[in-house]
Parts: sequence; structure tokens; C-alpha cells
Amino acid sequence: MKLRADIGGQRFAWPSLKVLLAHATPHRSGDALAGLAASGPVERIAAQYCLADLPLQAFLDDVLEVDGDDVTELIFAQHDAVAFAPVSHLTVGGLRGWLLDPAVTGDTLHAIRFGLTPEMVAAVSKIMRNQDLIAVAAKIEVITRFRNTIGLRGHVSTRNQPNHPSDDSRGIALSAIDGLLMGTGDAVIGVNPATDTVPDYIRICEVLEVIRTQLNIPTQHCLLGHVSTALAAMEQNAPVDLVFQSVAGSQKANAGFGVTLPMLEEAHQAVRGLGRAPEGSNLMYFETGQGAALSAEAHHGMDQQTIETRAYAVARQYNPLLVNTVVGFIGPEYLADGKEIIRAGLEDHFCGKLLGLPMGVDVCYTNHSYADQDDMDLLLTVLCAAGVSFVITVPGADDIMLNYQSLSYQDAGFIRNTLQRPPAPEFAKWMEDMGVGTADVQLPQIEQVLGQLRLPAA
Amino acid sequence: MKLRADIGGQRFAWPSLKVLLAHATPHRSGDALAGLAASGPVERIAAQYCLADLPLQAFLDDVLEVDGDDVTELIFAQHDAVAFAPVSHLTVGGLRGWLLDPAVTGDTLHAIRFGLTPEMVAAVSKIMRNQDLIAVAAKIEVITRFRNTIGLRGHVSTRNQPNHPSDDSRGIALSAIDGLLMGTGDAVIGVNPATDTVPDYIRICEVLEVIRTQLNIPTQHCLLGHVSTALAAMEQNAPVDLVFQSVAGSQKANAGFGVTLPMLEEAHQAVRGLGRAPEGSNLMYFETGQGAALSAEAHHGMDQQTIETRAYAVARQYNPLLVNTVVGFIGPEYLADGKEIIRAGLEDHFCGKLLGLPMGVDVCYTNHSYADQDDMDLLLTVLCAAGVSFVITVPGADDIMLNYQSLSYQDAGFIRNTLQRPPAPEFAKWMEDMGVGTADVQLPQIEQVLGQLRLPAA
Amino acid sequence: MTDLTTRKTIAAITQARLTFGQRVAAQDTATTLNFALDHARAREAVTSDIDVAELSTALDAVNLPHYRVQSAATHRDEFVRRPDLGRQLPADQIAGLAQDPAPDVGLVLGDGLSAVAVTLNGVAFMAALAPMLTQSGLTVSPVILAQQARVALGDGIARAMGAQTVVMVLGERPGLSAADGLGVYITQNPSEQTPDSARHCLSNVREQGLPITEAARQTAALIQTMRQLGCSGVEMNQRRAALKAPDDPSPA
Amino acid sequence: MTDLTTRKTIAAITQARLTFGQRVAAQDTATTLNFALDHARAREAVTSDIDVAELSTALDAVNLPHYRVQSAATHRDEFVRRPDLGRQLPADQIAGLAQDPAPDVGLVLGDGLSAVAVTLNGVAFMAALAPMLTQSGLTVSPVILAQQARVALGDGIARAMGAQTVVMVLGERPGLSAADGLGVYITQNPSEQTPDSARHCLSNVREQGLPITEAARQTAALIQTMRQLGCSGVEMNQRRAALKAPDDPSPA
Ligand code: B12
Ligand code: B12
Repeated sequence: MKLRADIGGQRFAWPSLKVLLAHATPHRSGDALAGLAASGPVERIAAQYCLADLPLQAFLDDVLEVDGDDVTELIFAQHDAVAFAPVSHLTVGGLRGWLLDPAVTGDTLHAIRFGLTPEMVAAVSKIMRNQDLIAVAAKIEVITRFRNTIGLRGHVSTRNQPNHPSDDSRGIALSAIDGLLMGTGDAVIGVNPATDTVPDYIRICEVLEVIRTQLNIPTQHCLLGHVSTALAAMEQNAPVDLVFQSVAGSQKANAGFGVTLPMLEEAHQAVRGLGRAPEGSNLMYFETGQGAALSAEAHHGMDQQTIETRAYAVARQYNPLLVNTVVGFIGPEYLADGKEIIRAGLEDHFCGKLLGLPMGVDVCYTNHSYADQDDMDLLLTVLCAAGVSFVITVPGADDIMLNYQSLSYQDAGFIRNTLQRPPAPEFAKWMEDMGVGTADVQLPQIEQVLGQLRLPAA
Repeated sequence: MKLRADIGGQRFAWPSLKVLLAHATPHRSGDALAGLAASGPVERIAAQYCLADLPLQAFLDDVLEVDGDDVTELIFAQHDAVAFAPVSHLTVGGLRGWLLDPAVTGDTLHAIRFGLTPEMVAAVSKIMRNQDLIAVAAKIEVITRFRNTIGLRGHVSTRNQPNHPSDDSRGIALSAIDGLLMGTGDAVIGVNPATDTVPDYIRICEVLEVIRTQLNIPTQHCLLGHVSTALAAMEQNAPVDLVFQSVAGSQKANAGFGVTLPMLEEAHQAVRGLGRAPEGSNLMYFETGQGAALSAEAHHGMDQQTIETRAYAVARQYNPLLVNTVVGFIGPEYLADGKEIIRAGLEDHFCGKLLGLPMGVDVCYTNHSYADQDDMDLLLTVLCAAGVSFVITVPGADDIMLNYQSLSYQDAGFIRNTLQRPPAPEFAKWMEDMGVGTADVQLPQIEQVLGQLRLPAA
Repeated sequence: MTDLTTRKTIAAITQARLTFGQRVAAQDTATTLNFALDHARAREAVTSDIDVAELSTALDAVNLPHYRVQSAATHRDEFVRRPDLGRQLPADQIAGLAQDPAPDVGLVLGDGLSAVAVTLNGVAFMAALAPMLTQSGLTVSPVILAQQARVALGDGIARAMGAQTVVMVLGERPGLSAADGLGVYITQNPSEQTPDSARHCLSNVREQGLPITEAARQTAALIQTMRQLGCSGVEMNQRRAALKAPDDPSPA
Repeated sequence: MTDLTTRKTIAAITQARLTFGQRVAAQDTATTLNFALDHARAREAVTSDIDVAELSTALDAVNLPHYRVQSAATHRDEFVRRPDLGRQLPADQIAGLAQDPAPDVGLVLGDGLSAVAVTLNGVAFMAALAPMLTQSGLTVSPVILAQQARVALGDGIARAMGAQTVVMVLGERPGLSAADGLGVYITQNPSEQTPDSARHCLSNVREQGLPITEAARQTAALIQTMRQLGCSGVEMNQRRAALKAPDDPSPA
């Protein structure tokens, strides 16, 4: 296949599909750093013209072009020709039009999700404006369940992220309760551990379990340690609700995280074996993020957004309850400023949802990137318009362990009151019963609640 | 009054309230150009601390500090001590908290609008994040009426802007009809004339009147020529629905536009005298925009956002049907990039609404600024969350006369379908009757509609 | 009435990006990409520098002597963000401009916001205007090629040359559909602080706007009036109106 | 259980920005402004350069010889956007580094993402570590003050000095509540392409995190193990685990 475009008398050509994809991507610092970006705006648009005219069939070859990559194998194994049929005759540009067609409903989109490969979805996102990414994502409803229901149209859930630099039990509990009293945590109460030992893992799980059961909260908790630690903890009967793992879009990048597909399969079966959730519940939680594959030098010449989208193939294999991109987390070498972070957040959300995932976003930035709270307010607001499943919230928007800024617990109030997106119905009911989020109710002070909890020894 | 703040052992001081306001403003290129910006982020935040602690009472002195400025006189004449009473004891920071308090409803905010001066409102906006600007504006409902009802909660109207570089009658009609067939124009069908003679003014009014009456559209039209031209045209019985004028925040800046407050008063009475609208209708249309006063060297040392807000005092004096800021129109010397344009758009919208205006925004940028359609998608989406009254739309987002990019007619579909904000109810009914905006209906082609119209001779 | 059933006849009436496709969906992919390309081209127009050698050759070909200056803005990005610098004529640029005898009219060709417009239409405009002025007995300066130039830079140039009238021709901010529009700003008795209200302006000087020779003709005519009345801009309009019909109620 | 009814006792447990005020409204004004100030301070930490003279004096005071290099990144903004340059040691910086005899351990103090952290804690860490190493019979290099330094810059520096172990101490990306955290990255047999998985890392080295002397102690201990096993990072962990308990099922 010849990949080229003529623009005003100038001919542009690209040696392979993955180079074309990279050159068609909206500008971002990480692709420039990797030497994969277009030479300038005109070449970028030329690549977009070329991409728009490409038949979707072209993506049914190995786009990554690497021998023995199990993520690629998974992508082919997942591809469902029947689901693909309604769009198999389209070009990438045609797919964009079809996705935006008002006659194409969310149900139709859900039905074709295994007909689309990550690369097709990444490709079409590259020729879509922010508005298009919002409009299509807003049509799709991805519903998942554990102790409550995530992803219902018109609802936005939150993760309560009570991290602590030394994993102090009471430090974690204080932050978790603070967030619960602000109405956050229906997606999950999820802690990133600073430590990585099995005993610490179990201890923190128990702290979260105490909070959940004693306050009787219809939600789930999760410790975001390594999957191997989770496996070891489950063997010792730790109260594990969800198993977490960071995943990426190539075998090599996953190896960089110390994880393989069989390990994920094993973990999925192990957590199902615990029987803590009703049959058929969703039991996994994955994080991804543009830049991780490049930073592990495992991107194989793919642009960071395309390889990110391939990670969603990994994620959807295990019917997760939650998936989120950590969009602005790594730093400006991948996403330089508010504009790039917002665009990437919308792309990731759109791509994940179109591939059938319950997609959340860590609306965040680091202090070395060129972004601030105003940018986060924008990203949060447009994501809610796009129907995001959940966002992450931390005390005062400041994660004191990972050193970055995400949303604050207070932002959950903005989501409910101004953007009119209530949390999961079961959790909303709990809030009502507790008086959380209601103007006049005097809530117990955080110290009182903590005093009543019987925490495991720190 | 001493204006100072101590930050980490460093003392900052400001010689006057207007310098303090300028230094407390989020960074923007125009203030830097004017030499009015803070020396850096820390001084800016120091100024915000100082401003937050300032009692609102401090703004009841002449902030502009210019002798014989009639906009200042107007601001004092408008100030209503009774309306001010509920907030008179507050500082600027206290006002922010009060505005965000869920117990303070839109009705309460509407009731105090003449208790607040433009400078108070500008001041509080400077210490508000984008999210705050959205949350407070979203509470306020400003309803105005002519042939339809603008500003109802949950509705967003559009201006249809069919400009033409030589004011060709058929060129204007083609564009206007194109937009109507996409469901735009319930706020107004409004043309910026390239020419500025009375006969041209009358001719274009007649073209718009033909379209409105023959297609039986419950909307109003407007020619955005100079107010003096409008007066002359009305004397000759031109079908003038709304009188337009650009206004600014100081007498000198208005003089730069060739306009005085008595002229506006005269025009208001003249258009009321035409009796084209039901008694009590709103009959004026104003545009404003950050940078205009500075470009006319009539800002008197005030930052561009504060002096912009003063223009709203002028606007609200004449009960307008519509007011909009042209936020990104002038160029990067005032608002450099997408981030600055979006922030300024949210500020202007918030300030206008809090002062009681039916606030719209021209979501736009020029080719020399550092912005693109992705930025406009963000601004549009967040403005709809903030409850904007109307936005401007042009064919294909490209204004071929004024050389800038605004929203496209298609964006009205995004507003209705994805953001779920229908137009004015009367206009929505007309669309339904016509089948406009419905998937299956075959609309008449533009040429047919135009062929049927009996346009005045070009 | 013209046949309006073809896109071609419609295109002759307006360059507006009308919707010829579906009326409920978002813009189709081709439209979106064309828009993006036009935007990239317009950005190029803003960020490119004029090709001085090319303009120089073209001016030679029409026998117009010329001379080159640059404002206090050193590069395009600074020019775009700092209009104040684009209006300043650095001290070291002044000496070379002095003319003996001083010309009546200073001719300045600046890049403004579109080098493209200047390259396409700038020389033709000057070639049309200069003989009209000389035929009416006025002396003109060489064409001053001004880089990183805003409108008000012409004032300083004229003063350095001792010209009482200045014609500043420069690229208007490029639109999405046209980057070739020239703005012609004419000022009588330019001073250090000429307000814009004391200038005249012709805009959209380009093939699909105000044709070049017509613009040159109007410029020459305006210069005659300005020099008679000793002022330009709003003041000139008012004086001319007062002369014509003291009680005419219609605005200038 | 400690008394949790005062803010002070809570603050001793966590620096998290808990909500002590109203629980339904947006953040109050003081909280918002404090956040903005902390952000500005953290940005300052990222964008400031280390004060080499000050560090130099401080190192002199604790009798540590030192030498200065800079990566291929020329200024802070480039450093932040181009981590690849921050990892490269320019050819002209190599010559001055050669040591005779080659030291066992190369000591590098880099700015990383926070000059503030280096200024506050860098010298104290080196002053604690160097004697521990020499007491255990290892020779150490002068402290190499590296500007615009990423972790991997230490590899090139060590190789230029002929050191088989390198300790790269630098400012971690600053958080909103703390800009004083040092990251300590220790690598055995650094090569041109050391993967991060072949390093060890101690993070959050600061007063409210891992105390400085404790971090120096752990670093010295790790260096002993590395030099015995001839590798660092994941490989070292695996070998050590294999030595300790070949069938231990718990992860490293
Ligand atoms: C940007 C712009 C403005 C900006 C200028 C701000 C700025 N600092 O750049 C603002 C919004 C303030 C403005 C105001 C006005 N403008 Co204007 N403006 C334009 C626009 C869109 C682009 C100009 C451009 O690219 N200039 C080139 C760059 C390189 O020049 P510059 O040195 O950076 O900027 C100077 C010029 O733009 C000049 N300028 C701008 N407008 C006008 C108008 C007149 C009559 C004059 C003499 C000079 C002038 O002032 C700037 C500062 O010195 C043109 C449309 C076009 N296609 O050209 C209309 C245009 C030039 N403006 C026009 C008009 C009518 C006006 C106003 C009189 C509107 C009003 N009723 O108040 C005012 C007058 C301003 C004044 N003080 O005299 C008309 C002029 C018609 C004519 N032939 O006389 C035009 C052609 C648009 C139109 N068709 O309606 N304008
Ligand atoms: C940014 C960051 C990352 C980024 C690095 C990307 C990049 N190019 O900068 C990403 C997200 C890829 C990452 C990945 C991992 N990280 Co990390 N990371 C951080 C963080 C937040 C800041 C680091 C920093 O400021 N460095 C300073 C600058 C100047 O260095 P740099 O040269 O620009 O960047 C290098 C280092 O950051 C280094 N690095 C980053 N993480 C790790 C982890 C280890 C074990 C090592 C040896 C090196 C290393 O790799 C970068 C490229 O060379 C720290 C937290 C902290 N407070 O320091 C955690 C932290 C260092 N990471 C940690 C961990 C556990 C990991 C992972 C092992 C997670 C996992 N399970 O997959 C991976 C391993 C990466 C690898 N290939 O070895 C732990 C280390 C614990 C320990 N004492 O060993 C920390 C302390 C966070 C925590 N408490 O959980 N990380």
C-alpha cells in the first residue's frame, strides 16, 4: 500500500502505517522527543488526509511490526469479524462520519466494540476534533458492577485516593474518611502504596475494609500494588476487592511493569475465587497512560497515543470494573502543557470507551509541566460532557506521596451540583442516608469517625 | 488604605486599587503589553491575597481615578445600597465564598446585581478558578424577550452571522439561510456591515426582514453598524429590530468608538418608538471585548479585564436583549493563546451575568493567535456548562469579512444533541415545524429557498 | 436573477463555507481537514518573513527605487506578541532614510501580518500608485521595504524622510480563505503619536476584494484631499462634509 | 490511640490537605490561594538553578572536594522538555573528570527537578555517605556537581572517572507540599545504556520522609551488596533472593 498525499503541489509519503499514524497525531512533546512527530503542521495535515482515505481493512495487518508481541496476538484474537461487518467497508474518514451520525446510537457503538482494533480507534481519534471526541464518547454507555453500578448515563463516579508517603494506617484512614464525607469514593477507595511488601499490602487492605464495612458503604476498595503482591496477599486471605495493575501496549512495555498476560489471567481468576462480589461482577482495575511505553523504550516506533490505545486491548480482556488513563501524571516530556493534557485526556477517554471500557481519567498534572488548576477545571468539565465513568480525587488536589496534583474531594461537589452528574445510585442513596453533600446536615467530624473505627495496628 | 501583603518574608505593596487589580489578574498578554502585569507568579498571588482581604466597601470610591468620566458616574448612579446590603460587610474573598455557597441561589444573585459594581465583580473573578466562574454563572438565569425568549435555564441560543466582504444581498441571504437550515439564529440574525452608509444599512435590514417574515421565523435581526447610522436609518423607516453598538469601559474608549451615553439613550428610545416588539421587550444589542480600551489608549491604567467589566455598566443601562464579548477577536497582543482566550471568555461571561446581563460569547480566535478549533470546542463546552445565553456561529466557522474564526453553524447541532441545550422554545417549535435539525427530514436546498425569496435589489 | 442551482454560481457570490452536505451531522471529514489546512496556511502567512530579494527584483522591474528598514521587533514571534515594537523605528534605521529634497509622499511597503499578501499584491499596488502621484505633480520617496512592520511604523519612516503624507501598505491579518489582503493606511502630517482616527484606511485590497488599481486610484484621490485640507482621518471627513453640505444629517 | 481532636496531632500524622471547613461548598478562598502559592513555589523549585557557589562553600566546609559539570541541556526550560539532553554528558565535559587512580564509587550531586532539595539536603547527604564508604575501605570520587542532570547522567560521569559504582543524588520532582525530596539512585557497572531496572532507588529522602542519615546508611549497605554481587536493581534483588531462600514465594 502506498501511503502518500499531495498537498498544494508538495508530495508527502510515509514508509509504514505506524509512521503515518505518528505523523497524523496532534502535536505532543513525547512524540517530538521520540523523533516521531510530523515535521510541521502541513505535513501533519497531509498525513491526516492520507489516513482519512485509508480503508479500515488496512489495520487488520500487524501495525506494530514486531515479532512475537503478545499484545498484538491478543488484538487479533479479540477481533470479531461479525461485529466488524457494519463498518468493514469504511475508510478512517468514513468511520469518523459514521460515529458522528446521529442515527448511529450508543447501542450500535457498543455492539461493534470487538469489531474495532485499538489501531483503528486511535487512527480515527487523530482526525477528530475535541468536540467530536466528546460527542461520540457521550453516546456510549459502559456499565460495570460490583457493590454499585458504575457508568450509567448522566452519572459520574469518583475514586477516593487517600495516599500517604509511608502508608501510615491512620494517615490513610484520615484522608479516606475526609473524602467520603465529601461524597467521593463510589468508583473505588484506592490507595497507591509507597511500600511494596505483602504484609503492608494486607494491612492497608484491612484498613480499607474496616472503613467500608463499619461505615456500611456500597463501594469497593483497592490497593494499587503490583499484581504479584496482590496474588500473594490473596493467598493469605487478604480482603481484596479489586486487583490492580498498570498495563501498557506492548509485551516489552508490560515486562517493564513486571507483568505478563498469564499473570493477569491468574490474578483475575484468583480474585473471582474470593467470591466477595455477586456472580458476573467486574473485578479488575487497570491504569494506563501516554508516555509509559516510550519511557520504558518499548514503544517500537509507535506514537504514544496509538500504543496507549493498544493497552486497552489488554484491559478489556479481563472485564474490568474500572480503567483510567493517568493522563498528566508523568510529566512535560510526554504532555507538555494544559492543551496537550486536555487533548490527550479526551482522546484516551474516547478510545477506551469505543473499545468498550468503563473509562475514567486521572485529571492531573505535575509541577514541572506547564499546567494549572484552571486547565484541570476545563478537562473535568469537558470529560463530564463526554460522559466519563469516573475521575480521581485526592485531599486538596495534592497527592503527598506521588507528588502531583489531581482533582480535590471538593470537585465532587462541582460534579454533582453544577455539572449535575450524581454518583452511582447505590452510593447516592448511602450519601443521602448519611446526609453527605447536603447543605444543612452536620456531619460527624473526621476525628470522631476515625476514633470509632477499629483500625488494624499501624 | 494600605495595599500590601507579606509572603514568606517578602513584602509586596501596590500604590492604588487599580494597580492591585491589575497585578492580581491571571496572566494575559495585553496586560503585559500595557506594562500592567504582576512581576511574576508570586507577586500575582500576593496581590490576590491582598485583594481577597479587601472589604467590598473599598470599591465604592472611584477606582478608575479619572476626572470627568461618565462611565464612572454611571456606575455610581446605578449602585443600589439596598441591593448591596446583604454583601456589604464582606471582603472580596468573602464574596467569593458567598457566591459559591449552595444556599445562595440564582434568585438571590439576581436580586443583588445593582448592589455590585463592575469593579467588585472583576475583583472577585480574579481570585476565582475557572470552575468557580462556571459554578456561579450556572446558577444565574437572565431572561430577555423580543420575538422569543433568550436565556432560559438549560437553553443556549445562537447568533447567525452571515457576513459578506462587500455586503452583497444574495451573499448575505445565502449564508443566513444556510445557518437557519442548521437551526442557528434564535438569538439574532446579525450582520456586520463592511460598508457604513445609510442606504446600505437599510438595504441589508430589508434583506434580513424579508428572510424573517417570509420564512416566518420567531427571531429578530440586527445590522451591526454604528449607532448613528442606525438612528439615520430608523428616521427613514428602515425595519430595525435591534440597535447595535460596541461599547467600552471609559468615556474616552467610547469616544474612540464614536459613541456617547446620550447617543445610546437616543437610539434606545428611537427603536422603542418603532413599536416592532411587544411592550417591555429588550431592544438593544451590545458587543464588548478585552483589549479594545487599551488599543484606543483609553484604559487609564486599568487592566483589560477590569475595564471590560466596566463596559457592562454601560450595557445594562439600556436593558439589552443580547450582550456578548468578542473574546478572541482582536488578537494575540491582548489574549495570546487558547488558555488565555478560554479564561477571558469565562471571566467575561461570569462578570456580565453577575451584573445582570444576558451574556453571550463570540467563541473565536484569529490566525495570528496561538489557538485552534480544539480550543474553541473547549470554550464552547465549558460555556454551555456555565449557562451561556448565546454564542455566535458563521458558515464553516470562517468569517470571510472580518478575517477570524468563530463557531460554525454545525456547532449548533453539537450544542443541541451532545450538550443537550435546545434553543429558545419558540424557535425550537419553528425548527420542529420546519423539520430543521431532524435526521430524516429532507430540507429544501438553499438555492430553492433563496429562489423563492423576493430580495430587495442588490 | 442568476441561476443559483450550481455551486459555481454560488461560489461567485460568496466565499462563505456553506453547508452543501447533510444538515444534522457534524462537519464532514473533508471539510474539517480542509479547514485545518487553511488554518496551517494562514499561520504560515503570519509567521513567514517577506522575501526581500524577490521583492527587490520585482520593484527593479517596475523601475521603483527602494530601501530597506526593520522595526524594533526582531523576529516574527516577537512581532506578533509585541505590537509596540513593530511600531518603533530604531534610531540606527533613521539616518539612512533622510532624503534631499524631502519627498511629498512617503511610500512604505510593510510585511504586517501577511508576507504572502505583500508578495502577491504589494509591488503591483506601488507600481500603480507611484505614477498616479507623480502625474499629479507630487514627488514620492523610494519604496521603503519595512520588515516586522505595524501601521504606525510608517509615521516614523515618513518623518525621517521629511514626507508630509505617508502611504503604509501592509499585509492584513490573514483570513482562513484569503491571506492576500492588503491594508492601505494613509496619514497626513504623521506625528510621533498619530491616533488611528487621524488616518484613512482602505482594506481588503486583493483580487476578490477591492481591486488593486481601483485602490491605487482611491488612494491617490484621498491624498489630494488630505493635502488640500491638511489632515486625514475623521477630521478630514468632518471638514470635507462641512465644506460639501454644512447641514447634511447623514454620518460621514 | 493518639488524640485526634486537634489539627496539630492530625498534621503530625499526615500532610494531606484535609477539609476542616464546610463540607458542601467549593474550597474556601484561603485554601485556593494557599494552593496557588504552593504551586508557584514548586514551579520556582523546578525552574531555579542551583547556586553552585553556595554548594561549593558548603562542600568545602565539610572537607569534600568537588568538581562541576553540565549535561547537554543548556537551560532549565530545555532540561524540562528534553530529558534526553539531561542524560547526555557532552564530550568536552569528559576530560576533566578522569581520575587517577579511579575511585570505587562515583559521587554525583545533580539538580534534577528541584534545586531547592539539593540546596537543603544534598551536602548533608554526601557528608554522611562519604565517610561511611571510606570507613568500609572504598575510595570515593570528588563530589561531582552536575547541572541540568537527569538520573542517567551519572552513568557517563562514572564511566569518565572509571568508577564501578555510582551514586546519583538529585532533586525529585517537587510536590505541592514538599520541594525538598532527594532521590538517590545507585547503579553498579553503569553502561552507556543502563536500564532503570538495573538501578536501585531510595526516594523521598528528606526530613519528613526518609531521614538523611538513614538514607546514607541504606545507600552504603546497598553498595556493599552490589559490589559483592556485581550488579544492582532487579537483578541484584533476584540474586540476593536466590541466595537467601531459593524457594521463597513472596516477590522481591
Ligand atoms: C484588528 C482590527 C481592529 C482592531 C485594532 C486593534 C489592533 N491593535 O490591532 C480594533 C478592534 C481595535 C479595531 C477598531 C476599529 N476598526 Co478595525 N479592523 C481590524 C481588522 C480586522 C484587521 C486590521 C489589520 O489586520 N491590520 C494590519 C496590522 C498589521 O496593523 P496594526 O498596525 O497591527 O493595527 C492597526 C490597524 O489595524 C489599525 N486599524 C484597525 N482598524 C482600523 C480602522 C481605521 C478606520 C483605521 C484608520 C485604522 C484601523 O489600528 C491598529 C493599531 O494602530 C480590519 C479588517 C481588515 N481586513 O483589515 C478592521 C478594519 C480596518 N477596521 C475597521 C473599522 C471601521 C474600525 C472602527 C472604526 C470600528 C468602530 N466603529 O469603532 C475601529 C476604529 C479604531 C480606531 N481607533 O480608529 C474597518 C475600516 C473600514 C475603513 N475602510 O475605514 C475594517 C476594514 C473592518 C471592517 N470592514 O469593518 N479594528
Ligand atoms: C516519574 C516517576 C516515574 C516515571 C518515570 C518516567 C520518567 N521518564 O521520568 C514512570 C511513571 C515511568 C515510573 C515508573 C516506575 N516507577 Co517511578 N517514580 C517517579 C516519581 C514520581 C518521580 C521521579 C523523579 O522525580 N525523578 C527525578 C528525575 C530528575 O529523574 P529522571 O532522570 O528525570 O527520571 C528517571 C527516574 O525517575 C527513574 N525512575 C522512576 N521511577 C523509578 C523507579 C525505580 C525503582 C528506579 C530504579 C528508577 C526510577 O527513571 C527515570 C528515567 O531514567 C518517583 C517518586 C519520587 N518521589 O521520586 C517514583 C518512584 C521513583 N517510582 C517508583 C516505582 C516503584 C516505579 C515502578 C517500578 C512502578 C511499577 N511497578 O511499574 C516503575 C519502574 C520504572 C523502571 N523502568 O524501572 C517508586 C520507587 C520505589 C523504590 N524505592 O524503589 C517511586 C519512589 C514511587 C513510589 N513510592 O511508588 N516512575
